[in-house]
Amino acid sequence: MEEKQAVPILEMKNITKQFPGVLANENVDLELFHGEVLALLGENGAGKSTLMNILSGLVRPDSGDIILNGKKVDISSPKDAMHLGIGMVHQNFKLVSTMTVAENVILGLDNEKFILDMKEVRKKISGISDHYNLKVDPDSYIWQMSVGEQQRVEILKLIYRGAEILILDEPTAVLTPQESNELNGIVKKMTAEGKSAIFITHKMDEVMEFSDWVRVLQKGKLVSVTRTGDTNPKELANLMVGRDILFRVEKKKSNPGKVILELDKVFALNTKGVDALKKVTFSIRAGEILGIAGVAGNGQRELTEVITGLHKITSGKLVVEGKEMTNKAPLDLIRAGVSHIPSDRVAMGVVGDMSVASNLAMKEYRRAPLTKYGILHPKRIFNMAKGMIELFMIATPSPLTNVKFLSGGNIQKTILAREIGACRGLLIAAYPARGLDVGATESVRKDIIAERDNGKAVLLVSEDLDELISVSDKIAVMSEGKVMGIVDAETADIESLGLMMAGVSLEQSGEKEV
Amino acid sequence: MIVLLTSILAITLRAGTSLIYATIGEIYTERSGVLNLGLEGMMLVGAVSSFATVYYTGSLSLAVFVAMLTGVLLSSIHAFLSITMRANQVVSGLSITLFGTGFASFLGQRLGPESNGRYLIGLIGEKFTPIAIPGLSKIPLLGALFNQDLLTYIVYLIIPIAWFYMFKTKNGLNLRAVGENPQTADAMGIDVLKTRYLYTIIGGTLVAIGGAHLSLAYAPGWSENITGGRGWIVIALVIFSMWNPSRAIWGALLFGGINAVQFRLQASGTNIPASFLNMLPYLATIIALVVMTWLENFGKKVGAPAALATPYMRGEK
Amino acid sequence: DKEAEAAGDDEFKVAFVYLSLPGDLGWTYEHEAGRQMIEAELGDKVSTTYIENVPEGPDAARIIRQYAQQGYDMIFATSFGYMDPMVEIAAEFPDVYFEHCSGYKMSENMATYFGRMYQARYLSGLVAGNATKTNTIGYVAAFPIPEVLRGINAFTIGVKKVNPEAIVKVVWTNTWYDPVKEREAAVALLDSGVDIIAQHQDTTEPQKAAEERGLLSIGYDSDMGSFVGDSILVSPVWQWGNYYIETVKAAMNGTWSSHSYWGGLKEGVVKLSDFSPLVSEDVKDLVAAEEKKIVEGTWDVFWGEVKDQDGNIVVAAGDKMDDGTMLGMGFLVEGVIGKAGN
Amino acid sequence: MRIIFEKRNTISKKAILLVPVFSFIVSLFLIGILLLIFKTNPFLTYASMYVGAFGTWMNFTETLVKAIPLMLTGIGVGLAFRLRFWNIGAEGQLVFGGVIATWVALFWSPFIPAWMVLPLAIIAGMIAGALWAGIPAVLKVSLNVDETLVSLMLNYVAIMIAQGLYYGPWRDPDGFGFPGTKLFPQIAWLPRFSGRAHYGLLFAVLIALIMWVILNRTKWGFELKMIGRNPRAASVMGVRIGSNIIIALLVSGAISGMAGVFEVTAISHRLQQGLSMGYGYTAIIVAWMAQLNPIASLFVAILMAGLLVGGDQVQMMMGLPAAMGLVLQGMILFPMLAGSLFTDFKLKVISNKEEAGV
Ligand SMILES: Nc1ncnc2c1ncn2[C@@H]1O[C@H](COP(=O)(O)OP(=O)(O)OP(=O)(O)O)[C@@H](O)[C@H]1O
Ligand SMILES: Nc1ncnc2c1ncn2[C@@H]1O[C@H](COP(=O)(O)OP(=O)(O)OP(=O)(O)O)[C@@H](O)[C@H]1O
Ligand SMILES: [Mg+2]
Ligand SMILES: [Mg+2]
Repeated sequence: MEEKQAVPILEMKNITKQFPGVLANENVDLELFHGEVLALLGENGAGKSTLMNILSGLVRPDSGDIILNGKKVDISSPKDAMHLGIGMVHQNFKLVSTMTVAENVILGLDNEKFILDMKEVRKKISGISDHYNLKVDPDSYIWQMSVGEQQRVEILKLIYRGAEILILDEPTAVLTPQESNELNGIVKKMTAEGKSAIFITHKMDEVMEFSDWVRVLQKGKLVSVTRTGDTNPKELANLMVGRDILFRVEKKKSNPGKVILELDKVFALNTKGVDALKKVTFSIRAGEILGIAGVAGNGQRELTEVITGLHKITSGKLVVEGKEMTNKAPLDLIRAGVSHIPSDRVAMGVVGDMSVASNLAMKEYRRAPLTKYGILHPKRIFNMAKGMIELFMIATPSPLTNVKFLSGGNIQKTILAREIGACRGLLIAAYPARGLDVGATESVRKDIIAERDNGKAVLLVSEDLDELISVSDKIAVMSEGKVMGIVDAETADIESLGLMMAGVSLEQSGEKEV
Repeated sequence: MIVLLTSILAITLRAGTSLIYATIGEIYTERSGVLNLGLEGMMLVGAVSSFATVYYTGSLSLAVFVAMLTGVLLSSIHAFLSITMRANQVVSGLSITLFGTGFASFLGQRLGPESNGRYLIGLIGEKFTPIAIPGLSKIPLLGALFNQDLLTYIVYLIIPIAWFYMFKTKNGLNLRAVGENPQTADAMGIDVLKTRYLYTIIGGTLVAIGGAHLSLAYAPGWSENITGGRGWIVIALVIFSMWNPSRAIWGALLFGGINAVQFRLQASGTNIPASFLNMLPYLATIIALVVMTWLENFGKKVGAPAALATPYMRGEK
Repeated sequence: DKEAEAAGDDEFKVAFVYLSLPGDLGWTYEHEAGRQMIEAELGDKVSTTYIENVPEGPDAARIIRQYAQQGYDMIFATSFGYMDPMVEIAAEFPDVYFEHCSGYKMSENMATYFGRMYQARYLSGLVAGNATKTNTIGYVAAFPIPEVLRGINAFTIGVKKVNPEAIVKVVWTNTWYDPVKEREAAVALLDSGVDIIAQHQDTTEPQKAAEERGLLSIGYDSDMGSFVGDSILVSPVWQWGNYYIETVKAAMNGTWSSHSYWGGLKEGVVKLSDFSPLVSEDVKDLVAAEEKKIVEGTWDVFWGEVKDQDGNIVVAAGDKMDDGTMLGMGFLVEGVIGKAGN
Repeated sequence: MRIIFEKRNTISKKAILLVPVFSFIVSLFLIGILLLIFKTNPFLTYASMYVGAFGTWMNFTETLVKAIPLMLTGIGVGLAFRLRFWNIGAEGQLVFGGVIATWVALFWSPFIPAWMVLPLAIIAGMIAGALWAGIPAVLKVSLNVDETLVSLMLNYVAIMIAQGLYYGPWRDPDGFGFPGTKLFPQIAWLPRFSGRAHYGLLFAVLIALIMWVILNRTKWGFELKMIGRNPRAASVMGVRIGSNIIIALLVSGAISGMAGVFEVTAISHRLQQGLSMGYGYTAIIVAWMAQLNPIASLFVAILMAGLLVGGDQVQMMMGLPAAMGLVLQGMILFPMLAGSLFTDFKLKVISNKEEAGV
């Protein structure tokens, strides 16, 4: 052990990278040792991805050296990185959705035969799949796969390419706890075989459980290097954000009012034409948060989309504040006071090429005072946006900056600010803290609870059971499109929730119906 | 009836050859994410330069080579503007068409012999003539396939090769990835810009051969505007082919075939007004596309390469 | 020779507006040949210029006006579509002589001129009627306008004169100029059993298509035989030089007056090209005899009896079709397969 | 040493002005070389182009005549492009607009009050253009049929319908069988204010202003922006995508149709050859060079028209072949296109030393 640490296989020295207006990395050092896992932490926008992109050849540093196995190397393209045995799973997957798994795996490889031997490729993929227990069908198309499966393809790509150093940029942000565990098992196995990994995450328990070393970045600078064993989540969070973080948000007892949302035996098909929701029945009252637990792909997406008018109900009834809203258009539901924090924030939640101010107005623009007689008042929009930016502490150079330039956390805050602002009865929040740093996560959770306290009904979809238990008042568990049962969040325990997520019914799970 | 069909097929194939070359060329270009609307100009320059070459040298192979060279040159301009300079590809392509149309006409005048008051127009040079393949060319109907000129025979080869290359080889895979998702392609070590340059230029080369087929084989000689808007039809045929080289032939056959049929209807003394018959190829193409899309929508994804006409730069948000 | 601006003021300045390039194979080329004859004949006394590729549409007016503004004394506009713009501009520039080819509107300072191409077409019909073996002749035609219909009819009358069994099949391309389309139309005709192709288009593609099948054709506009070969038996051609020289001279002398000129074989505005060696002496003699009748005015093509496609008598035996009717011809004669409308 | 493009932090106002000017100078320089090769004086050529297009009021009115249809179609296609709807059918929409305006002018005018003829012709032409753009829009929205192909093919169909009519049933009975309809009655003539420059200009300017206001200051414009930039997010936000695309395309087609109305009612006063002049294609250049801004389209259209008119001058004054006009247009556009990069990016030279971190 001690020997390995003497000579890091990879060193980054004095890395500096300036983006127009932002110093993303400032004299950052990094060391990675053989067979170990290094966790890289930092707030959203701290420069973690930038540092790793430098290593993988996507970004060129302004200055600094990279030393691999004692030799200085020049990484000027992803290809160079690949040849040096460095492979990265990017925060935004690098997959071609219209291609199959096998095609994605061999993409860009020089040493494949000119005429592709897909049989051979499939065989190799199966070999890797078996070895690491990575279940994927080499012939399915990426666009047909869940994010978890896509993540597996990304890992498979790295292994196939013979990467010795694995970089994983927030790999678990979109995974279910089970999938995360699986992934971490795979990483463990790989490091045991002598590979090394750098691993970016915002989840403290993962850091504690899977890493050997931790480095923390703050605003582009390295602020801490420790062995994992010598630190704790609280300390790390503090290092990142510069203040103490509450991992469990505090909330008052709920005070439910009248019924806001009612689903009555709702059925819906998924895009492949199979029942995605089966006889879903529940209701949410004002001042109450109902959490939806479940493994992704069990109907959560269809559920949120049915309630927001984006997806068709094949039978059953949807009632909002006493009015039947079955299969009404999204606009009708917005008018009925339904707000929506969608699961894919960049694709569904914002228009990246429009300003923060515009994005903040995307619900309220229909109404006075922002619009009168169809005429928009940009000044009012700007002022309203300024207020919201302050209130929700959205970090943006200006209200007129395009949203796409914001970090993930700030994009999420923008959505939250808009949806909370427009919410008049019901808030649908799907994975609202996904990919956010601990600080941002905390504030998002607080905001949601504040809404509840304001008398709104909230539907919270999450894969993070801790989050569900700490934020929700009640938890409904979904499996294969069915609600397996609804339990009180305070008395719920993770184990029995897990059982229900696996399809075991409420009675059998030992939980109590509420 | 068979005789008639055979002759329709024969003329359709001959007329279609230049369309198929250009369609496959543009499919390759678009598959890499570059939209080139300069086809009309590039075909014209290919046509005039190849005819001038054959007129002065008598060498058909040299003529085709020169046409390819012009294709390389013009598509390089488009590649430079749209890939390196990230210019709007629609405008860049239209500019190539303006420039190429003018330049071809200009060459037609400057390259002609002084003695011919009409410059290059009206002159006769070597041409690709149909070569009947003994035996095969006698088969009813399909015999039409085997009484064609050399460039048409070559295009028979190019269709499967282009398909095979695109879908069965490493380079084809990389090409498709670049047009579909350049960010991913880049991260996977594919040189996006180089790939785009390469296939824009290869595409341009094929387009220029399409032009050369007009002036060397189909309507031998140079006439102003010999393409008569076929560069635009190709844009439509690429869509019709759903960006698949193996389908390029169907669009060309449909479009060319209906044209051949409408003239034959006229020759038979039909009562349908000629202006309506002239309209048929365009209407039929629309209807065929509607039907095709309707059928395909039930199957897998259809559509243009996702990154078509979008410039790429590493690390851009 | 486009040095108009360098020319002195005493020179008589003449401008031509062309629809296509002067190097095309037919229509514009022959006007350009006429312009060059002016230069050759009148030498230093005139300077001429031309502009090519002027589309029929809004641009024509601008260009004609610019010539007038630049001090051109006489402007020839050589396509039908320039008529309305020229009328408009002629009114603005009373001191400029305007000459419009192939239209029907005139004014004080705007004349119209055209040629009786139908006479030459008739003669070429005699040749074709004699040469056909299948008794079916194909005719690739641009648009169904009187000029084209007149040509088809005259040609057919010629064909039927020597070969009453023969028919003429017409295919409309709806374009004056599209080499590929013209070829396809010709091939369609050839496939339908015609063995001679005649045409009213601006390229030689129909002729080439016939030659490639080892079949014969009749040219148009220019002496197409010199481009394609002996398979073109003969071409009715335009010859504007004399008219242009006379008109310019008249304007220079001050004797010009507005007119509507419609010259034919007699005036030499239209004629037949040299025959291909494939045409027999007998046929040449017949053509010469018919030409003589027309030139002498003892007979003309549309003198009765003329029947339309449905067998109705359009011109009774002994009657002559007047120029007005001829100019607005809207029917096809007996023996033509095809539609006169669009 | 490496030279890279670096995205500008903010789009520099100076660059927006200087880059086109500089690109234009580069164009003139390149063309100058070409002209010298053909022994033509470049300065005289430029001067004659300038004079021909803008030199006198009369010439300028002719440039306007060409600019008006370009303005309208440029605004029209620009609106469609904002929605990423690749409408290359402005040509057909213009032609069909002209056809239907002709129908009103010729066949309705005897039965309606004189003052109503022009407004009705304009409205009918706009509806026609809208219809022509609506076909690809509806096919796209309902069946996901590629709009590029449909709109392109419909150009040919419209042109042939027009031809079929003025060669066929609408042919002027007193026109000696020549193609073209009867002259419109005077009440259907859109007045001209100078030379042939007509009041269509007012409409174009008005529409540019209205479109600008719609795009930037109205609820609907805001929705169009959302759809154009992220349709999925727009639908989450309650914006109806399909119907909005159809409505926007109807508007887009109506504006192009209006261009056709003016071409027949103000310029030719009849339907005849020459209505389809390729304006619909040039409009695409206009729209993009104006960055889809309707007001900028007005000015770009004038410049483009000036270039077209100036191109003819090269022939008339300098004795160069007509083809040279097209070559010049291409060569002016190339450097302008290349230059567009520098408004968003700047060149950065990185020396080896710097890279080594010294
Ligand atoms: N392509 C780019 N262009 C300009 N600036 C950039 C770019 N990418 C990143 N930056 C800047 O670099 C800083 C660091 O960004 P980076 O992506 O490395 O953050 P991060 O630590 O990965 O954040 P997160 O936790 O949200 O993933 C950002 O604040 C941003 O301002
Ligand atoms: N082109 C750019 N110009 C300026 N700033 C940029 C640019 N691209 C990114 N940034 C900055 O980068 C920071 C983070 O960028 P990055 O893409 O890493 O965000 P992120 O948090 O990782 O987003 P996500 O997790 O949603 O992908 C932001 O603060 C943003 O200001
Ligand atoms: Mg990151
Ligand atoms: Mg991030």
